Amino acid sequence: MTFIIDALSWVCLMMGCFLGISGAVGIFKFDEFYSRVHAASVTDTLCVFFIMAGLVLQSGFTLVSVKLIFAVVLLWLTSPVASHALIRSAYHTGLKPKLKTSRKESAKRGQS
Amino acid sequence: MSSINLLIDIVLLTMLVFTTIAIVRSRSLFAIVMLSGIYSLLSANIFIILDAVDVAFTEAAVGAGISTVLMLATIGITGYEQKKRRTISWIAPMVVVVITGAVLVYGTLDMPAFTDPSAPIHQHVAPRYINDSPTEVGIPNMVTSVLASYRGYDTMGEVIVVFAAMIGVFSLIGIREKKSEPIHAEPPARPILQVMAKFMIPFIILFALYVQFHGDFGPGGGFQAGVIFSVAIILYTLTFSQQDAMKLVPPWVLKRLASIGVLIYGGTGVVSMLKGGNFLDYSVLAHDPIHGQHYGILIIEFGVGLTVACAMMLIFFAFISRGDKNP
Amino acid sequence: MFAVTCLAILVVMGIALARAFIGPTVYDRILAVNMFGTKTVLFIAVYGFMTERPEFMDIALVYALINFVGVIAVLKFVERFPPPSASNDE
Amino acid sequence: MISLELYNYWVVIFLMMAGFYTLIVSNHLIKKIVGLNIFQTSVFMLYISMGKVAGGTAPIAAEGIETYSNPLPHVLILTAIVVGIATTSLALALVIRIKESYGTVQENEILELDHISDTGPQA
Repeated sequence: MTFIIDALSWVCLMMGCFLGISGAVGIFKFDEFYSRVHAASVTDTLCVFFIMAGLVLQSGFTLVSVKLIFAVVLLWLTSPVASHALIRSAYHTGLKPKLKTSRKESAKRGQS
Repeated sequence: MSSINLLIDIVLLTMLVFTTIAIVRSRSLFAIVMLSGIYSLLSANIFIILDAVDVAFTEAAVGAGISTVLMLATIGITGYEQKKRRTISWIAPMVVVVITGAVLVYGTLDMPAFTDPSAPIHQHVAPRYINDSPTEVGIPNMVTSVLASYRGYDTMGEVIVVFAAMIGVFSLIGIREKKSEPIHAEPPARPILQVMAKFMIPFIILFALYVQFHGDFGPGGGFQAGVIFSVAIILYTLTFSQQDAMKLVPPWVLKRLASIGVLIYGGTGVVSMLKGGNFLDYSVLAHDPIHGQHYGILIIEFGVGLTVACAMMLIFFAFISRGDKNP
Repeated sequence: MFAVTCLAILVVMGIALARAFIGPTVYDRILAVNMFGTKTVLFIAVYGFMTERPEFMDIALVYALINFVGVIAVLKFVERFPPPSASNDE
Repeated sequence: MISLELYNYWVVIFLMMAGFYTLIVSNHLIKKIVGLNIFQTSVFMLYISMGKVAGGTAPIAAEGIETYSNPLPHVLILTAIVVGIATTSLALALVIRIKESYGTVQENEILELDHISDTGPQA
């Protein structure tokens, strides 16, 4: 039984790590602000869920689990709202998304 | 400290060094404030690794919340960019700094190794606190018992410093009542944020109360709770408006409550003197010394929380009312 | 197991830190700080389990609450006083 | 690991000197305050590093734990952080007043204005 729980929480933690790192790679590699926000905010919630789920499996039915679940709920509420507010104020202050890169521009960028 | 902890410690400290270099080199004040936020998060992580959970708690509430807000309010008034022109050459200060640093590094070579349990700092009063405080004061959190009981006089001084800083801020920049509408257009209403803030504020206040009264058993106490409580009001001010917030918690009430907090602290000391003990000796407050200690700590932590919360809110109001006046 | 997770979170923190250094717009920096805050919550939680004293989750909760307020405050000020480098820096 | 046993202290010294350098070199008053804050945090880090004990854990008594880290530095630094933010806010309030009466927060411009007012207004 403990072996199954350990294996499950191991899987959860690794999934969380994978999502976290892919989000980080996203905000580092993408060359435009809105795609970076996309990478960060999409992976963030699930990463939090998986890591906290892995920890809850380890701690069992205790006060610590309740606090962990609280933290997940809070992060699930606040993180998307923060991303929303971030994009909204970026858009309102005049940072326009690059909707399409024409071939000429991408060629130019490739050269520079 | 096992090697994995040491590795994490070293990685975090190295990140801190890079952040500091970025702060020193950056010209944009906004970038500096953002990097200071990261700096504070990093240092809180390091505090946790070095077992200082209470300190990390305080740094969490202060560094990420209040400090960023106050810095931004000031930058909004003074302008974002530094001017390019350097007036002082960087060479002479660099030489001074490098020499001072080299002397200090030479000084560290004689220091006891990091985490050495036989270092002098661990020999003098710490064993008394660690071994006897759970029985003498009767609460598990040694930091709280040292803060509120053994070194209660010291902490009272700190609370008075916070109070005095608040008075100083008020004598420099008072809260300005708004007479005319601000020149710039209000940003568009944002229903998502407002709904979210309405949902979050009760949670934050509840959490502040939990931190206030759970400080005996876990990390927390009056200082942290006060800061967290004021952050709730700051969130309210930011998502609604300053007028709404000042209707909710009028500054004249806050001023009185801040003074009452200090009075509660000092008054506890006076009561313990009247009951025949020393100043801030809580053992005489009840028949049983342990109960007395418990009551005393609860009361003075409440005073600390009250003063810190009110002082932080008032300082925030003072800053933000200036910011509206000078866009 | 927890040690591996801790190190992975540290890697994520490092990359977010790099984004905060590079910028280029203020919003990128805010994004990096927000991500850093979320990862700090996770780090504190995982580290508590790693050292077998997980009862200090309160600190992670504070971060979950305060980080949100910090980001909202920053955005509010950026909207009020648009920095000159907000749009033309990219 | 022998070479790294003083790493914490060296980082503390680096931070301290970085804050010191910012304080001397920068011309902008807010950046000076940031430098002062870095200096302050380095002191916090020094105290907390000294309080750590090998194999110790956070100083909150629990069953089955023998070694605790030193609680005294934690107490000192906990209050120092809150006092630090209070004094920082006082400094920032001073900066706001300076901006309002001088119209600038650049140190050299403030000194120039002071010089003009000392020597009397010159056309």
